[in-house]
Amino acid sequence: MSGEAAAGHGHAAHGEWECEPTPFKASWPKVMMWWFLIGDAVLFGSLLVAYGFNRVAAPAWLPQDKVFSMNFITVMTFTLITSSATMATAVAASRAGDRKNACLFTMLTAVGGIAFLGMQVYEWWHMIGHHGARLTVGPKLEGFPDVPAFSAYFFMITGFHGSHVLSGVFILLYTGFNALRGRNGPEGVELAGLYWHFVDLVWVFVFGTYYLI
Amino acid sequence: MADAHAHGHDHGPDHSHGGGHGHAPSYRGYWIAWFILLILTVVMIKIHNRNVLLAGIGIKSCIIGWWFMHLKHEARALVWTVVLGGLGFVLFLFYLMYFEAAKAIPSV
Amino acid sequence: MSRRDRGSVWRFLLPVGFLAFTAATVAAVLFKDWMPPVASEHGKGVDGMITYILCAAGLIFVAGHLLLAKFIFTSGADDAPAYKPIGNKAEMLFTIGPTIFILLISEIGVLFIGNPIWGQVFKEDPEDFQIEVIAKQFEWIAHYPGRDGKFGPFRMEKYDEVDNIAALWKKDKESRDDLVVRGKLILPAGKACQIRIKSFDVLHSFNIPAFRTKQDAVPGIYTKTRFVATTPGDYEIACAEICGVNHYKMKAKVQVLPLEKYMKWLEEEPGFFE
Amino acid sequence: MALTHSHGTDAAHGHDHPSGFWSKYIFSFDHKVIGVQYLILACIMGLIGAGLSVWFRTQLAWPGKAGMSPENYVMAVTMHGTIMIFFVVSLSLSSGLGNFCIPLQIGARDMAYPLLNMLSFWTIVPGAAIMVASFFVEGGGAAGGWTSYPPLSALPKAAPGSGTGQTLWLLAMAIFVVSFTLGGLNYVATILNLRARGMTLMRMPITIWTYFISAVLGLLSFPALTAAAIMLLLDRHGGTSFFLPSKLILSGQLQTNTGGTPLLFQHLFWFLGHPEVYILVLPAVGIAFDVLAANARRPVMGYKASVFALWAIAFLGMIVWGHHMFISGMNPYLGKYFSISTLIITAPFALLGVCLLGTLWRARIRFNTPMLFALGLISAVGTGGIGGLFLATATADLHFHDTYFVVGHFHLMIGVTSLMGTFAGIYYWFPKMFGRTMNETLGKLHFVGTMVGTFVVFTVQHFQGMGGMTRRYYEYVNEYVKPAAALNPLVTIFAFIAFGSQLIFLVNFFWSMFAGAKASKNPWEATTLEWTAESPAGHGNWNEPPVVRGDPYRYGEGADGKGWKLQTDA
Repeated sequence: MSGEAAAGHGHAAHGEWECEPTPFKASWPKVMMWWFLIGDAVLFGSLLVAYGFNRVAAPAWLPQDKVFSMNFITVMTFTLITSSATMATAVAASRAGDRKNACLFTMLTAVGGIAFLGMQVYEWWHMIGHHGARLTVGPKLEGFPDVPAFSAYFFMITGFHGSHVLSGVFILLYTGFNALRGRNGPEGVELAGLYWHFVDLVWVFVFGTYYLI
Repeated sequence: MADAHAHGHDHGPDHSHGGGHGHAPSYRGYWIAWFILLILTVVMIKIHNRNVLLAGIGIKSCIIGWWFMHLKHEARALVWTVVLGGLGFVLFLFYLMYFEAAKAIPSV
Repeated sequence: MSRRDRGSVWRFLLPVGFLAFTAATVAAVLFKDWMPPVASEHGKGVDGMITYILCAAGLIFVAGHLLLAKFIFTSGADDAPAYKPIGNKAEMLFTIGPTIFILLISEIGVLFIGNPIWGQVFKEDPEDFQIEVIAKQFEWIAHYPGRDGKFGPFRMEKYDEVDNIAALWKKDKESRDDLVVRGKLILPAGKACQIRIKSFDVLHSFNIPAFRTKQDAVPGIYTKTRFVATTPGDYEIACAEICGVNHYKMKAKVQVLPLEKYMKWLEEEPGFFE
Repeated sequence: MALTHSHGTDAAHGHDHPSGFWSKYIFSFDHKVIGVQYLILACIMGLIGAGLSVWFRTQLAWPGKAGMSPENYVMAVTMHGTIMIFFVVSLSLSSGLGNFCIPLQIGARDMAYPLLNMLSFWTIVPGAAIMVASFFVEGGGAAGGWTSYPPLSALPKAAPGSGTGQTLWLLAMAIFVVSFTLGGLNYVATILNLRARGMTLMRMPITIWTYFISAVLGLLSFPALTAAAIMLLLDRHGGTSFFLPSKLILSGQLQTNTGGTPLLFQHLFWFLGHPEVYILVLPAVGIAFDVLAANARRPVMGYKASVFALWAIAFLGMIVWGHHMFISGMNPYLGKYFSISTLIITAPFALLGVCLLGTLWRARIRFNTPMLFALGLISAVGTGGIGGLFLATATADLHFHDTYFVVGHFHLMIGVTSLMGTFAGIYYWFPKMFGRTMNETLGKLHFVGTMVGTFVVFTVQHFQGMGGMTRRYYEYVNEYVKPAAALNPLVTIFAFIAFGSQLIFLVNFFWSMFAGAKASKNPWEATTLEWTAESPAGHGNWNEPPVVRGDPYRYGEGADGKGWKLQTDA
């Protein structure tokens, strides 16, 4: 895939094509990944800022703990945090040259991601089926007004986050498989890890700002 | 990176300075961080205080960024880029828009 | 590749061109008053601010082009001796000097001339006349609170293109004496007016060029602007924010009456539901 | 996906010496070919975008004579703005010349990730196609202005182009953002990591600094537009109300939306929109620095100061977006803040301008076409920048907002300045692209036409704006504006001149590609790294890796009396 880079900067040309040290002290894939994550952070940031703006301006908002089961959300958060820890372990194992553990923990992370996705599907089903929420209709709650923005932001933000989790799971499966075969070095696992931690990081913000505040 | 050398996975551009990263962190550190994150999550859920929540978000994101994403081991330039670029401008955007949202006079 | 450019025609043509452009621009500013005649109190301040920037910016503009022309005209030909460094001090003076100068003049302008006038435009004073302007595709509607001094609330469900253009409702007692004027805004001279702007559909912009007043009409919220019209006479509102196909036709008359005449008009005009 | 594995072990060396037509010119990994592809795409889009402007300029000068309805008019101004900003200036300057000269100027074989580079070009092609296709759907292309503020752009019934046309517009913009982000990632990684030995950061030509900074700005600001576009699409097709307030009445019908606010979109849009201005302007200024130094035969004045100024502009550019919204209903206190902070930008910008100007001090100027464009750029950036002083002051903006003053100002900045920089760059690097030079006579004709045409058009528009002439008007029916609108025929005639001279450029560009005079390795006797490669440079740029031994602008210090030294010379 990125073999073409090798033509210029990889194994083939190593030694004859020296580069200046970079201020980030990281290889170009990692630099690229970081900048991608920064951009993605601004994207999620913008969505959350939009949510914050509407929330501050809105005359009414629904109590989240009445709409969602807080224990369930906590379990979701636990799952994602745990998967982040397994991912960090996978990166460390891969660095130590422990292919088997690298693969194992990457796969565990992917399982965590799938579990999280499953819970999110349940969450959506609960919102749609139980509360009657739609993109344009807020969840129905005794004694509270209809707040369409509540469900619009819910579906948009969690949906967008969920799509990141989904793509993350695919990346993890691919990376874990390659790690076992020794096809990618520790950096491949590390980059997948960066992406996964970022997804977790975003969830911290979503969890804190959407579900709790 | 240091390990990358040892295992022959060097890739031209960065190998000349990869050595500064020190040892691969032990697994245990990650699971301690994991435990702290769990505790913080529980604290955030139990205490319905806006300031506690914001502090919780801040600490949690720092732990994830600092330990899990290895910002601890990265160059300072990268850390500042992430903090300023990924977080600073967004917070600033919200900060200014907060006044806007709080002051607008709804007309219907 | 045109290595020997000693006698290049561009050495004369470019400076002449730049100087001609500068001279024409300066002349255009000096010999013609481009701004529409000003007819509001803060408008004079706005014009003052613009004049201040014109002078300051004009100075930079002229100086920059003179230097540019001079540098081009006096640049040595290719076989002149090679470049000798100018010296750090001279370079510093040449670069930092103008930078600080421009920063100072622009910040002084905005802090001491601009912002006080900006404050006037958004001042809130209960003594002011309260007038509401409604924007919709593609017309302006003036809404006066009537004798009770209170605007009737909007009942958007009651809106009707023909009978109830302002979406008021006669059962509301505040609405009963409200005045609604389509396509015309009647204002008193010499008295501050607080304009509350409301849009029914998309963004519009309440723009009276003669008053140097401009404020978007944003659906969902009220926006506000304030001015004191100084001279009785007829002016125009033009929409300044694209609002659809007939954006260009979205205009209305502004009639500034002497204070007594205005009060008389307010007294005599029947309310919307009367 | 591809990002996850860092260095391929499946090295596909097949493309190293591409032989077939398809792999060499169409799906090439070579940054130089991709750069030229971008330029050609920008030429095509430029013809469409500028053609639209000629059409509506005719309408403005002689109302009713251009065969244009008001519906056509709002569509034409909208699409002209969008196409010109995103598909002409961005593509030619940022993507086209950027791709071409970044690896060459820093001494890299190619971009960090050539496959991604190719993908980002082939992503933008369908984007451009969709943008053009939107003219032909029912209701025509988008008609809400290039800013496409909701509710006008969110409610299909609000304007004729707000139906399918607006959807396609959003789609094309989303594709553009994806492509531009991929390109920006490549730029940043390449410039940070692949500089040749000795090419320290402070030895990079200013062009590279400006490309780096504009890529960073793009990566930080475009996501805000993406977010706004996602929400706007949901508003249009999902029935949500992110930007739509309660109880709107449109053509007599009460709308069902509740709870949003259009101001949110404006904030998100301008959070991108203002940095976007610098994304377009800064690389042009950077190229002008290179061209000026090479043809004035002296180092640029204040290299370090310029780099500092560029960073200051970038940082400040991220926090001043609200000066586009002074009268949008924004909190008046924010108006004061944005005024003060925007005017701080005058300082680094003045520093940059003075450094440009100072580069001519004690110069030995060669008046070739790229140099003429660079000199024109100095005037354009100064004249346009001064208009910015008026618009950045909230008080003066009360009069100037959404008038032709704004139009004149931003055309001078992101139209004339960036295109002058682009042309300077194209004439300057053409020998490196094709091994041939462009025709000088046609080039100078092009310069005179562009210079006279654009300067008259946009300077006069400043005065029309002072007269209160509002933007995006199909016809000027108001009384107060008659004196200002009387100048419209003059403006239009000079717009024709400006447009006509671009046709000269197109002829010159494509003709010289095949029939221009052969060029040597370093025809301008310039010092930066790209001139050590062959003309045209082959795939991989150099056979031996270049080693940089000095500053980028080593003029006037040559030991052997020739007065200049390559960056690789000891």
